[in-house]
Amino acid sequence: MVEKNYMKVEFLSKSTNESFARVVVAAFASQLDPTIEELSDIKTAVSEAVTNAIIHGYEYNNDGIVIVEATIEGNRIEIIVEDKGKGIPDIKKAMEPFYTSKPDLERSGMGFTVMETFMDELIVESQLGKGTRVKMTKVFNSVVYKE
Amino acid sequence: MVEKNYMKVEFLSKSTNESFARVVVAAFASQLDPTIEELSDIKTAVSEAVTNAIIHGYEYNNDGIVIVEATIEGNRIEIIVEDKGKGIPDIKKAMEPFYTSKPDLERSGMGFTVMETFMDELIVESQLGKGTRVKMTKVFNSVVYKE
Amino acid sequence: MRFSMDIEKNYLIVKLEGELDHHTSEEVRKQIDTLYYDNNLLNMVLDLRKLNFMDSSGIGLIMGRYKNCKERGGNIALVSTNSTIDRILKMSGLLKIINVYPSIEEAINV
Amino acid sequence: MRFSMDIEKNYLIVKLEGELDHHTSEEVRKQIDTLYYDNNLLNMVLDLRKLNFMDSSGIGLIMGRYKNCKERGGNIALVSTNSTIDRILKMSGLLKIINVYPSIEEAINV
Ligand SMILES: Nc1ncnc2c1ncn2[C@@H]1O[C@H](COP(=O)(O)OP(=O)(O)O)[C@@H](O)[C@H]1O
Ligand SMILES: Nc1ncnc2c1ncn2[C@@H]1O[C@H](COP(=O)(O)OP(=O)(O)O)[C@@H](O)[C@H]1O
Repeated sequence: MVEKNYMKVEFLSKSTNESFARVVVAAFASQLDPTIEELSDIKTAVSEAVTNAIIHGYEYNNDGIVIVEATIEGNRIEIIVEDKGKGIPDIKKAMEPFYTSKPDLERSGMGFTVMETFMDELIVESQLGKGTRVKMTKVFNSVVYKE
Repeated sequence: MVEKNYMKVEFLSKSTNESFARVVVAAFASQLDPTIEELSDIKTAVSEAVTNAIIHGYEYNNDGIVIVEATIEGNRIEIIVEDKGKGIPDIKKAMEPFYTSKPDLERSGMGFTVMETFMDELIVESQLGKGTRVKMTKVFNSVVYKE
Repeated sequence: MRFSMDIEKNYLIVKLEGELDHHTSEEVRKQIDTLYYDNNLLNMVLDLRKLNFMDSSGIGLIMGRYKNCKERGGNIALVSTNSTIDRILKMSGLLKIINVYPSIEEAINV
Repeated sequence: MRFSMDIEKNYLIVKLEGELDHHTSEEVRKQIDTLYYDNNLLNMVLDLRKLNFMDSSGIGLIMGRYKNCKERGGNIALVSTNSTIDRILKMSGLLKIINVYPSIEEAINV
Protein backbone atom coordinates (compact mmCIF):
# COMPACT_ATOMS: atom_id res chain seq x y z
CA MET A 1 0.00 0.00 0.00
CA VAL A 2 1.53 3.28 -1.15
CA GLU A 3 0.69 6.06 1.29
CA LYS A 4 2.04 9.04 -0.55
CA ASN A 5 3.93 9.29 -3.75
CA TYR A 6 4.70 11.98 -6.29
CA MET A 7 6.10 12.20 -9.78
CA LYS A 8 6.43 14.80 -12.48
CA VAL A 9 7.31 14.14 -16.08
CA GLU A 10 8.10 16.62 -18.84
CA PHE A 11 8.39 15.81 -22.51
CA LEU A 12 8.40 17.39 -25.95
CA SER A 13 5.03 18.16 -27.55
CA LYS A 14 5.33 15.37 -30.11
CA SER A 15 2.38 13.13 -30.79
CA THR A 16 4.53 10.01 -30.25
CA ASN A 17 4.66 11.08 -26.61
CA GLU A 18 0.90 10.67 -26.13
CA SER A 19 1.32 6.94 -25.58
CA PHE A 20 4.45 7.56 -23.52
CA ALA A 21 2.44 9.79 -21.15
CA ARG A 22 -0.21 7.10 -20.77
CA VAL A 23 2.37 4.45 -19.90
CA VAL A 24 4.04 6.72 -17.35
CA VAL A 25 0.83 7.62 -15.56
CA ALA A 26 -0.44 4.03 -15.67
CA ALA A 27 2.85 2.71 -14.24
CA PHE A 28 2.69 5.26 -11.45
CA ALA A 29 -1.00 4.71 -10.68
CA SER A 30 -0.65 0.94 -10.72
CA GLN A 31 1.18 1.15 -7.38
CA LEU A 32 -2.33 1.62 -5.99
CA ASP A 33 -3.49 -1.65 -7.52
CA PRO A 34 -6.53 -0.15 -9.27
CA THR A 35 -8.98 -2.19 -11.33
CA ILE A 36 -8.42 -2.45 -15.08
CA GLU A 37 -11.36 -0.11 -15.61
CA GLU A 38 -10.02 2.53 -13.21
CA LEU A 39 -6.63 2.37 -14.89
CA SER A 40 -8.23 2.68 -18.31
CA ASP A 41 -10.21 5.76 -17.16
CA ILE A 42 -7.02 7.48 -16.08
CA LYS A 43 -5.14 6.59 -19.23
CA THR A 44 -7.97 7.95 -21.36
CA ALA A 45 -8.25 11.22 -19.41
CA VAL A 46 -4.47 11.75 -19.55
CA SER A 47 -4.45 11.00 -23.25
CA GLU A 48 -7.11 13.69 -23.85
CA ALA A 49 -5.30 16.36 -21.83
CA VAL A 50 -1.87 15.61 -23.32
CA THR A 51 -3.27 15.52 -26.86
CA ASN A 52 -4.92 18.92 -26.25
CA ALA A 53 -1.63 20.38 -25.05
CA ILE A 54 0.09 19.14 -28.21
CA ILE A 55 -2.48 20.07 -30.83
CA HIS A 56 -4.24 23.07 -29.26
CA GLY A 57 -1.72 24.45 -26.77
CA TYR A 58 1.33 24.17 -29.01
CA GLU A 59 -0.54 23.81 -32.31
CA TYR A 60 1.63 20.95 -33.56
CA ASN A 61 4.87 22.75 -32.73
CA ASN A 62 7.19 19.95 -31.57
CA ASP A 63 9.37 22.16 -29.37
CA GLY A 64 6.86 22.78 -26.60
CA ILE A 65 7.13 21.11 -23.21
CA VAL A 66 4.19 19.21 -21.77
CA ILE A 67 4.27 18.63 -18.02
CA VAL A 68 2.37 15.86 -16.27
CA GLU A 69 2.36 15.64 -12.49
CA ALA A 70 0.76 12.92 -10.41
CA THR A 71 0.30 12.69 -6.67
CA ILE A 72 -1.00 9.66 -4.85
CA GLU A 73 -2.43 10.14 -1.38
CA GLY A 74 -4.24 7.22 0.16
CA ASN A 75 -6.64 5.94 -2.47
CA ARG A 76 -6.76 9.23 -4.38
CA ILE A 77 -4.74 10.26 -7.39
CA GLU A 78 -4.38 13.84 -8.58
CA ILE A 79 -3.08 14.43 -12.09
CA ILE A 80 -2.06 17.80 -13.53
CA VAL A 81 -1.38 18.28 -17.24
CA GLU A 82 0.17 21.61 -18.14
CA ASP A 83 1.39 23.41 -21.22
CA LYS A 84 2.96 26.83 -21.80
CA GLY A 85 1.07 27.24 -25.06
CA LYS A 86 -1.51 29.60 -26.45
CA GLY A 87 -4.18 29.25 -23.78
CA ILE A 88 -7.96 28.96 -24.02
CA PRO A 89 -9.93 32.16 -24.75
CA ASP A 90 -13.25 30.90 -23.32
CA ILE A 91 -12.95 27.93 -20.94
CA LYS A 92 -16.70 27.55 -20.46
CA LYS A 93 -17.30 27.26 -24.17
CA ALA A 94 -14.25 24.98 -24.61
CA MET A 95 -15.70 22.56 -22.08
CA GLU A 96 -19.06 22.22 -23.83
CA PRO A 97 -19.55 18.77 -25.35
CA PHE A 98 -18.81 18.74 -29.10
CA TYR A 99 -17.24 22.18 -29.13
CA THR A 100 -13.95 22.15 -30.99
CA SER A 101 -11.89 24.92 -32.54
CA LYS A 102 -10.40 22.41 -34.98
CA PRO A 103 -13.27 20.57 -36.71
CA ASP A 104 -11.17 20.45 -39.90
CA LEU A 105 -8.75 18.15 -38.06
CA GLU A 106 -11.58 15.79 -37.18
CA ARG A 107 -11.48 16.65 -33.51
CA SER A 108 -14.70 15.52 -31.91
CA GLY A 109 -14.90 18.20 -29.23
CA MET A 110 -15.32 15.39 -26.67
CA GLY A 111 -11.96 15.73 -24.88
CA PHE A 112 -13.10 17.66 -21.83
CA THR A 113 -16.29 15.62 -21.63
CA VAL A 114 -14.23 12.42 -21.50
CA MET A 115 -12.02 13.86 -18.75
CA GLU A 116 -15.07 14.91 -16.74
CA THR A 117 -16.79 11.56 -17.14
CA PHE A 118 -13.79 9.35 -16.41
CA MET A 119 -12.39 11.35 -13.50
CA ASP A 120 -14.08 12.51 -10.29
CA GLU A 121 -13.01 16.13 -10.49
CA LEU A 122 -11.77 18.40 -13.29
CA ILE A 123 -10.46 21.94 -12.95
CA VAL A 124 -9.24 23.85 -16.01
CA GLU A 125 -7.17 27.01 -15.68
CA SER A 126 -5.84 28.92 -18.65
CA GLN A 127 -4.28 32.24 -19.56
CA LEU A 128 -4.13 33.47 -23.12
CA GLY A 129 -0.56 33.36 -24.40
CA LYS A 130 0.64 31.75 -21.17
CA GLY A 131 -0.74 28.24 -21.20
CA THR A 132 -3.24 25.80 -19.77
CA ARG A 133 -3.36 23.67 -16.65
CA VAL A 134 -5.80 20.80 -16.27
CA LYS A 135 -6.14 19.27 -12.82
CA MET A 136 -8.02 16.00 -12.48
CA THR A 137 -8.57 13.77 -9.48
CA LYS A 138 -9.93 10.30 -9.07
CA VAL A 139 -10.66 8.16 -6.03
CA PHE A 140 -10.01 4.47 -6.51
CA ASN A 141 -12.96 2.82 -4.85
CA SER A 142 -11.30 -0.54 -5.36
CA VAL A 143 -8.48 0.49 -3.05
CA VAL A 144 -9.13 0.16 0.64
CA TYR A 145 -7.00 2.73 2.38
CA LYS A 146 -6.11 2.38 6.02
CA GLU A 147 -4.96 5.60 7.71
CA MET B 1 11.72 6.63 -36.71
CA VAL B 2 12.08 9.13 -33.87
CA GLU B 3 14.65 11.79 -34.75
CA LYS B 4 14.88 13.73 -31.54
CA ASN B 5 12.94 13.37 -28.36
CA TYR B 6 13.37 14.46 -24.77
CA MET B 7 11.80 13.68 -21.43
CA LYS B 8 12.52 14.38 -17.80
CA VAL B 9 10.89 12.66 -14.85
CA GLU B 10 11.15 13.50 -11.17
CA PHE B 11 9.91 11.33 -8.33
CA LEU B 12 10.25 10.77 -4.61
CA SER B 13 13.21 8.73 -3.37
CA LYS B 14 11.07 5.73 -2.43
CA SER B 15 12.21 2.26 -3.36
CA THR B 16 8.83 1.51 -4.99
CA ASN B 17 9.85 4.07 -7.61
CA GLU B 18 12.82 2.00 -8.79
CA SER B 19 10.56 -0.11 -10.98
CA PHE B 20 8.60 3.00 -11.99
CA ALA B 21 11.82 4.60 -13.27
CA ARG B 22 12.63 1.48 -15.30
CA VAL B 23 9.19 1.44 -16.92
CA VAL B 24 9.41 5.14 -17.80
CA VAL B 25 12.83 4.90 -19.42
CA ALA B 26 11.93 1.68 -21.21
CA ALA B 27 8.71 3.21 -22.58
CA PHE B 28 10.64 6.23 -23.80
CA ALA B 29 13.51 4.23 -25.31
CA SER B 30 11.20 1.78 -27.01
CA GLN B 31 10.30 4.50 -29.53
CA LEU B 32 13.68 3.60 -31.04
CA ASP B 33 12.64 -0.03 -31.44
CA PRO B 34 15.70 -1.45 -29.67
CA THR B 35 16.32 -5.17 -29.24
CA ILE B 36 15.16 -6.84 -26.04
CA GLU B 37 18.76 -7.04 -24.92
CA GLU B 38 19.44 -3.35 -25.52
CA LEU B 39 16.28 -2.44 -23.63
CA SER B 40 17.27 -4.71 -20.77
CA ASP B 41 20.74 -3.09 -20.61
CA ILE B 42 19.18 0.34 -20.24
CA LYS B 43 16.68 -0.78 -17.64
CA THR B 44 19.43 -2.37 -15.57
CA ALA B 45 21.72 0.68 -15.76
CA VAL B 46 18.85 3.02 -14.80
CA SER B 47 17.88 0.73 -11.95
CA GLU B 48 21.43 0.89 -10.57
CA ALA B 49 21.66 4.67 -10.78
CA VAL B 50 18.20 5.28 -9.30
CA THR B 51 18.80 2.78 -6.49
CA ASN B 52 22.06 4.54 -5.67
CA ALA B 53 20.30 7.90 -5.49
CA ILE B 54 17.74 6.44 -3.08
CA ILE B 55 19.99 4.45 -0.77
CA HIS B 56 23.29 6.34 -0.97
CA GLY B 57 22.32 9.86 -2.07
CA TYR B 58 19.30 10.23 0.20
CA GLU B 59 20.17 7.39 2.59
CA TYR B 60 16.64 5.98 2.63
CA ASN B 61 15.04 9.37 3.28
CA ASN B 62 11.79 9.23 1.29
CA ASP B 63 11.49 12.98 0.77
CA GLY B 64 14.33 13.38 -1.70
CA ILE B 65 13.71 14.00 -5.39
CA VAL B 66 15.35 11.78 -7.99
CA ILE B 67 15.54 13.22 -11.50
CA VAL B 68 15.89 11.11 -14.63
CA GLU B 69 16.33 12.75 -18.01
CA ALA B 70 16.52 11.01 -21.35
CA THR B 71 17.34 12.39 -24.77
CA ILE B 72 17.07 10.45 -27.99
CA GLU B 73 19.03 11.68 -30.97
CA GLY B 74 19.20 9.44 -33.99
CA ASN B 75 20.09 5.98 -32.69
CA ARG B 76 21.69 7.28 -29.49
CA ILE B 77 20.11 7.64 -26.07
CA GLU B 78 21.55 9.75 -23.28
CA ILE B 79 20.27 9.20 -19.77
CA ILE B 80 21.00 11.39 -16.76
CA VAL B 81 20.15 10.32 -13.22
CA GLU B 82 20.52 13.03 -10.61
CA ASP B 83 20.00 13.47 -6.89
CA LYS B 84 20.46 16.40 -4.51
CA GLY B 85 21.75 14.11 -1.79
CA LYS B 86 24.97 13.71 0.15
CA GLY B 87 27.38 13.30 -2.75
CA ILE B 88 30.33 10.95 -3.25
CA PRO B 89 33.58 11.78 -1.40
CA ASP B 90 35.86 9.81 -3.75
CA ILE B 91 34.38 9.04 -7.16
CA LYS B 92 37.36 6.98 -8.35
CA LYS B 93 37.12 4.69 -5.35
CA ALA B 94 33.33 4.53 -5.60
CA MET B 95 33.60 3.28 -9.17
CA GLU B 96 35.94 0.40 -8.35
CA PRO B 97 34.26 -2.98 -8.77
CA PHE B 98 33.08 -4.40 -5.42
CA TYR B 99 33.62 -1.18 -3.51
CA THR B 100 30.58 -0.32 -1.40
CA SER B 101 30.14 1.96 1.57
CA LYS B 102 27.19 -0.15 2.73
CA PRO B 103 28.34 -3.80 2.91
CA ASP B 104 26.06 -4.30 5.93
CA LEU B 105 23.08 -3.70 3.62
CA GLU B 106 24.29 -6.45 1.28
CA ARG B 107 25.22 -4.02 -1.45
CA SER B 108 27.50 -5.78 -3.89
CA GLY B 109 29.53 -2.74 -4.95
CA MET B 110 28.74 -3.67 -8.56
CA GLY B 111 26.39 -0.79 -9.43
CA PHE B 112 28.84 1.39 -11.34
CA THR B 113 30.42 -1.65 -12.97
CA VAL B 114 27.01 -2.69 -14.29
CA MET B 115 26.36 0.81 -15.65
CA GLU B 116 29.75 0.87 -17.35
CA THR B 117 29.32 -2.57 -18.86
CA PHE B 118 25.76 -2.16 -20.10
CA MET B 119 26.12 1.37 -21.44
CA ASP B 120 28.64 2.81 -23.92
CA GLU B 121 29.65 5.81 -21.85
CA LEU B 122 29.43 6.71 -18.17
CA ILE B 123 30.29 10.04 -16.57
CA VAL B 124 29.86 10.55 -12.84
CA GLU B 125 29.87 14.01 -11.29
CA SER B 126 29.37 14.64 -7.60
CA GLN B 127 29.72 17.34 -4.98
CA LEU B 128 29.72 16.57 -1.28
CA GLY B 129 26.52 17.80 0.32
CA LYS B 130 25.14 18.87 -3.06
CA GLY B 131 24.40 15.67 -4.91
CA THR B 132 25.35 13.33 -7.72
CA ARG B 133 24.77 13.28 -11.45
CA VAL B 134 25.32 10.16 -13.52
CA LYS B 135 25.30 10.55 -17.28
CA MET B 136 25.14 7.44 -19.44
CA THR B 137 24.85 7.05 -23.18
CA LYS B 138 24.17 4.09 -25.39
CA VAL B 139 24.08 3.65 -29.14
CA PHE B 140 21.48 1.21 -30.39
CA ASN B 141 23.29 -0.73 -33.07
CA SER B 142 20.02 -2.40 -33.97
CA VAL B 143 18.60 0.93 -35.05
CA VAL B 144 19.48 2.12 -38.50
CA TYR B 145 19.33 5.88 -38.47
CA LYS B 146 18.93 7.86 -41.66
CA GLU B 147 19.93 11.53 -41.43
CA MET C 1 -1.16 0.42 -33.58
CA ARG C 2 -1.57 -2.09 -36.37
CA PHE C 3 -4.40 -2.32 -38.83
CA SER C 4 -5.40 -4.26 -41.91
CA MET C 5 -7.92 -3.53 -44.61
CA ASP C 6 -9.97 -5.77 -46.90
CA ILE C 7 -12.40 -5.01 -49.66
CA GLU C 8 -15.52 -7.13 -49.93
CA LYS C 9 -18.03 -6.14 -52.65
CA ASN C 10 -18.60 -2.42 -52.01
CA TYR C 11 -17.45 -2.66 -48.39
CA LEU C 12 -14.17 -1.48 -46.93
CA ILE C 13 -13.44 -3.59 -43.86
CA VAL C 14 -10.88 -2.12 -41.47
CA LYS C 15 -9.53 -4.13 -38.56
CA LEU C 16 -7.85 -1.99 -35.92
CA GLU C 17 -5.44 -3.38 -33.35
CA GLY C 18 -3.70 -1.79 -30.38
CA GLU C 19 -4.06 1.84 -29.33
CA LEU C 20 -6.09 4.38 -31.28
CA ASP C 21 -5.14 7.90 -30.21
CA HIS C 22 -4.45 11.18 -31.99
CA HIS C 23 -1.01 10.04 -33.10
CA THR C 24 -2.08 6.72 -34.58
CA SER C 25 -5.43 7.89 -35.96
CA GLU C 26 -3.79 10.30 -38.42
CA GLU C 27 -2.05 7.49 -40.28
CA VAL C 28 -5.10 5.23 -40.16
CA ARG C 29 -7.33 7.96 -41.55
CA LYS C 30 -5.09 8.63 -44.54
CA GLN C 31 -4.91 5.00 -45.52
CA ILE C 32 -8.62 4.35 -45.07
CA ASP C 33 -9.56 7.35 -47.19
CA THR C 34 -7.12 6.45 -49.93
CA LEU C 35 -8.44 2.91 -50.27
CA TYR C 36 -12.08 3.98 -49.93
CA TYR C 37 -11.98 6.63 -52.65
CA ASP C 38 -9.50 4.94 -54.99
CA ASN C 39 -11.74 1.88 -55.16
CA ASN C 40 -14.95 3.82 -55.34
CA LEU C 41 -16.42 2.00 -52.37
CA LEU C 42 -19.71 2.71 -50.67
CA ASN C 43 -19.84 1.16 -47.22
CA MET C 44 -17.41 0.69 -44.37
CA VAL C 45 -17.02 -1.60 -41.37
CA LEU C 46 -14.61 -0.65 -38.57
CA ASP C 47 -13.68 -3.63 -36.45
CA LEU C 48 -12.67 -2.32 -33.00
CA ARG C 49 -12.51 -5.69 -31.22
CA LYS C 50 -8.72 -5.78 -30.98
CA LEU C 51 -8.33 -2.21 -29.78
CA ASN C 52 -7.13 -2.04 -26.21
CA PHE C 53 -7.22 1.74 -26.07
CA MET C 54 -9.25 4.49 -27.71
CA ASP C 55 -9.71 8.12 -26.75
CA SER C 56 -11.81 10.87 -28.34
CA SER C 57 -9.48 10.99 -31.34
CA GLY C 58 -11.01 7.63 -32.25
CA ILE C 59 -14.45 9.22 -32.00
CA GLY C 60 -13.28 11.91 -34.40
CA LEU C 61 -11.97 9.27 -36.79
CA ILE C 62 -15.26 7.36 -36.77
CA MET C 63 -17.35 10.54 -37.19
CA GLY C 64 -15.23 11.63 -40.13
CA ARG C 65 -15.62 8.28 -41.90
CA TYR C 66 -19.35 8.35 -41.12
CA LYS C 67 -19.64 11.68 -42.92
CA ASN C 68 -17.67 10.43 -45.92
CA CYS C 69 -19.87 7.34 -46.27
CA LYS C 70 -23.09 9.35 -45.90
CA GLU C 71 -21.91 11.80 -48.55
CA ARG C 72 -21.72 8.93 -51.05
CA GLY C 73 -25.01 7.43 -49.93
CA GLY C 74 -23.21 4.58 -48.16
CA ASN C 75 -23.29 3.29 -44.64
CA ILE C 76 -20.84 2.65 -41.81
CA ALA C 77 -21.01 0.01 -39.10
CA LEU C 78 -18.84 -0.83 -36.09
CA VAL C 79 -17.84 -4.17 -34.67
CA SER C 80 -17.11 -4.12 -30.96
CA THR C 81 -17.28 -6.51 -28.03
CA ASN C 82 -15.05 -4.56 -25.67
CA SER C 83 -16.68 -2.80 -22.72
CA THR C 84 -14.01 -0.10 -22.40
CA ILE C 85 -14.43 0.89 -26.03
CA ASP C 86 -18.22 0.67 -25.73
CA ARG C 87 -18.22 3.17 -22.86
CA ILE C 88 -16.53 5.88 -24.88
CA LEU C 89 -18.70 5.12 -27.93
CA LYS C 90 -21.81 5.50 -25.82
CA MET C 91 -20.60 8.74 -24.25
CA SER C 92 -19.96 10.24 -27.68
CA GLY C 93 -23.53 9.81 -28.85
CA LEU C 94 -22.24 7.93 -31.90
CA LEU C 95 -24.41 4.93 -31.09
CA LYS C 96 -27.50 6.96 -31.96
CA ILE C 97 -26.42 7.14 -35.59
CA ILE C 98 -24.11 4.15 -36.08
CA ASN C 99 -24.90 0.52 -35.36
CA VAL C 100 -22.57 -1.79 -33.48
CA TYR C 101 -22.42 -5.54 -34.21
CA PRO C 102 -20.64 -8.40 -32.50
CA SER C 103 -19.04 -9.69 -35.74
CA ILE C 104 -18.09 -8.52 -39.22
CA GLU C 105 -20.55 -10.97 -40.83
CA GLU C 106 -23.45 -9.50 -38.91
CA ALA C 107 -22.31 -5.96 -39.73
CA ILE C 108 -22.34 -6.75 -43.44
CA ASN C 109 -25.47 -8.88 -43.65
CA VAL C 110 -27.90 -6.21 -42.57
CA MET D 1 7.91 -9.80 -7.57
CA ARG D 2 6.48 -13.09 -6.41
CA PHE D 3 8.33 -15.96 -4.83
CA SER D 4 7.66 -19.32 -3.24
CA MET D 5 9.74 -21.46 -0.94
CA ASP D 6 9.89 -25.20 -0.34
CA ILE D 7 11.90 -27.32 2.04
CA GLU D 8 13.31 -30.60 0.78
CA LYS D 9 15.52 -32.53 3.23
CA ASN D 10 18.09 -29.96 4.34
CA TYR D 11 17.54 -27.77 1.29
CA LEU D 12 15.67 -24.50 1.08
CA ILE D 13 14.39 -24.11 -2.47
CA VAL D 14 13.42 -20.56 -3.43
CA LYS D 15 11.64 -19.83 -6.71
CA LEU D 16 11.80 -16.18 -7.71
CA GLU D 17 9.44 -14.62 -10.22
CA GLY D 18 9.28 -11.14 -11.76
CA GLU D 19 11.71 -8.33 -11.00
CA LEU D 20 14.47 -8.59 -8.42
CA ASP D 21 15.73 -5.12 -7.52
CA HIS D 22 16.67 -3.32 -4.31
CA HIS D 23 13.01 -2.81 -3.36
CA THR D 24 11.91 -6.39 -3.84
CA SER D 25 15.11 -8.05 -2.59
CA GLU D 26 14.67 -6.67 0.93
CA GLU D 27 11.45 -8.58 1.47
CA VAL D 28 12.77 -11.74 -0.19
CA ARG D 29 15.89 -11.70 1.98
CA LYS D 30 13.95 -11.46 5.23
CA GLN D 31 11.68 -14.35 4.36
CA ILE D 32 14.49 -16.58 3.09
CA ASP D 33 16.57 -16.02 6.22
CA THR D 34 13.64 -16.66 8.55
CA LEU D 35 12.79 -19.99 6.95
CA TYR D 36 16.44 -21.03 6.60
CA TYR D 37 17.37 -20.43 10.23
CA ASP D 38 14.06 -21.39 11.85
CA ASN D 39 14.24 -24.80 10.17
CA ASN D 40 17.92 -25.27 10.76
CA LEU D 41 18.61 -25.88 7.08
CA LEU D 42 21.97 -26.38 5.46
CA ASN D 43 21.75 -25.84 1.71
CA MET D 44 19.92 -23.50 -0.60
CA VAL D 45 18.80 -23.46 -4.23
CA LEU D 46 17.74 -20.16 -5.81
CA ASP D 47 15.67 -20.71 -8.94
CA LEU D 48 16.06 -17.62 -11.15
CA ARG D 49 14.37 -19.00 -14.26
CA LYS D 50 11.22 -16.92 -13.92
CA LEU D 51 12.99 -13.65 -13.20
CA ASN D 52 12.62 -11.18 -16.03
CA PHE D 53 14.77 -8.53 -14.37
CA MET D 54 17.67 -8.51 -11.94
CA ASP D 55 20.15 -5.77 -11.10
CA SER D 56 23.15 -5.74 -8.74
CA SER D 57 20.82 -5.85 -5.72
CA GLY D 58 20.15 -9.44 -6.78
CA ILE D 59 23.90 -10.08 -6.78
CA GLY D 60 24.02 -8.72 -3.23
CA LEU D 61 21.16 -10.99 -2.23
CA ILE D 62 22.87 -14.08 -3.66
CA MET D 63 26.24 -13.19 -2.12
CA GLY D 64 24.62 -12.70 1.29
CA ARG D 65 22.87 -16.09 1.15
CA TYR D 66 26.13 -17.68 -0.05
CA LYS D 67 27.90 -16.39 3.05
CA ASN D 68 25.13 -17.64 5.35
CA CYS D 69 25.26 -21.13 3.84
CA LYS D 70 29.06 -21.29 3.97
CA GLU D 71 29.01 -20.22 7.63
CA ARG D 72 26.94 -23.30 8.44
CA GLY D 73 29.01 -25.57 6.24
CA GLY D 74 26.26 -25.73 3.63
CA ASN D 75 26.13 -24.97 -0.05
CA ILE D 76 24.20 -22.76 -2.41
CA ALA D 77 23.32 -23.38 -6.04
CA LEU D 78 21.51 -21.36 -8.70
CA VAL D 79 19.09 -22.47 -11.38
CA SER D 80 19.07 -20.26 -14.46
CA THR D 81 18.36 -20.61 -18.16
CA ASN D 82 17.92 -16.92 -18.92
CA SER D 83 20.67 -15.17 -20.88
CA THR D 84 19.95 -11.69 -19.45
CA ILE D 85 20.28 -12.97 -15.90
CA ASP D 86 23.35 -15.01 -16.85
CA ARG D 87 25.14 -11.92 -18.14
CA ILE D 88 24.90 -10.09 -14.83
CA LEU D 89 25.82 -13.24 -12.89
CA LYS D 90 28.92 -13.64 -15.02
CA MET D 91 29.90 -9.98 -14.64
CA SER D 92 29.66 -10.24 -10.86
CA GLY D 93 32.22 -13.03 -10.61
CA LEU D 94 29.67 -15.09 -8.66
CA LEU D 95 29.99 -17.95 -11.14
CA LYS D 96 33.51 -18.62 -9.89
CA ILE D 97 32.17 -19.66 -6.51
CA ILE D 98 28.58 -20.72 -7.15
CA ASN D 99 27.36 -23.31 -9.64
CA VAL D 100 24.47 -22.78 -12.01
CA TYR D 101 22.22 -25.64 -13.15
CA PRO D 102 19.44 -25.86 -15.71
CA SER D 103 16.95 -27.44 -13.27
CA ILE D 104 16.27 -27.80 -9.55
CA GLU D 105 16.74 -31.59 -9.70
CA GLU D 106 20.24 -31.21 -11.12
CA ALA D 107 21.08 -28.52 -8.55
CA ILE D 108 20.14 -30.88 -5.72
CA ASN D 109 21.54 -34.14 -7.02
CA VAL D 110 25.15 -33.07 -7.05
N1 LIG E 1 -4.30 22.82 -23.80
C1 LIG E 1 -5.11 23.61 -24.58
N2 LIG E 1 -4.62 24.76 -25.10
C2 LIG E 1 -5.39 25.55 -25.86
N3 LIG E 1 -6.68 25.27 -26.18
C3 LIG E 1 -7.23 24.14 -25.69
C4 LIG E 1 -6.46 23.24 -24.86
N4 LIG E 1 -7.27 22.21 -24.51
C5 LIG E 1 -8.45 22.45 -25.09
N5 LIG E 1 -8.45 23.60 -25.80
C6 LIG E 1 -9.58 24.21 -26.56
O1 LIG E 1 -10.78 23.59 -26.10
C7 LIG E 1 -11.47 22.98 -27.18
C8 LIG E 1 -12.24 21.78 -26.71
O2 LIG E 1 -11.34 20.75 -26.27
P1 LIG E 1 -11.79 19.23 -26.26
O3 LIG E 1 -13.07 19.11 -25.51
O4 LIG E 1 -10.66 18.42 -25.77
O5 LIG E 1 -12.10 18.90 -27.78
P2 LIG E 1 -11.12 18.69 -29.03
O6 LIG E 1 -9.72 18.41 -28.55
O7 LIG E 1 -11.70 17.52 -29.73
O8 LIG E 1 -11.18 19.96 -29.83
C9 LIG E 1 -10.41 22.70 -28.21
O9 LIG E 1 -10.93 22.60 -29.50
C10 LIG E 1 -9.50 23.92 -28.05
O10 LIG E 1 -10.00 25.03 -28.73
N1 LIG F 1 24.04 8.76 -5.81
C1 LIG F 1 25.00 8.50 -4.90
N2 LIG F 1 25.15 9.32 -3.82
C2 LIG F 1 26.10 9.07 -2.90
N3 LIG F 1 26.97 8.04 -2.96
C3 LIG F 1 26.88 7.20 -4.01
C4 LIG F 1 25.90 7.39 -5.02
N4 LIG F 1 26.06 6.42 -5.94
C5 LIG F 1 27.09 5.66 -5.52
N5 LIG F 1 27.60 6.12 -4.35
C6 LIG F 1 28.74 5.57 -3.60
O1 LIG F 1 29.47 4.73 -4.47
C7 LIG F 1 29.57 3.41 -3.92
C8 LIG F 1 29.61 2.37 -5.03
O2 LIG F 1 28.39 2.37 -5.75
P1 LIG F 1 27.95 1.08 -6.54
O3 LIG F 1 29.05 0.66 -7.45
O4 LIG F 1 26.65 1.36 -7.19
O5 LIG F 1 27.79 -0.04 -5.44
P2 LIG F 1 26.68 -0.27 -4.30
O6 LIG F 1 25.45 0.52 -4.62
O7 LIG F 1 26.44 -1.73 -4.34
O8 LIG F 1 27.29 0.19 -3.02
C9 LIG F 1 28.39 3.30 -3.00
O9 LIG F 1 28.56 2.31 -2.02
C10 LIG F 1 28.31 4.71 -2.42
O10 LIG F 1 29.22 4.88 -1.38
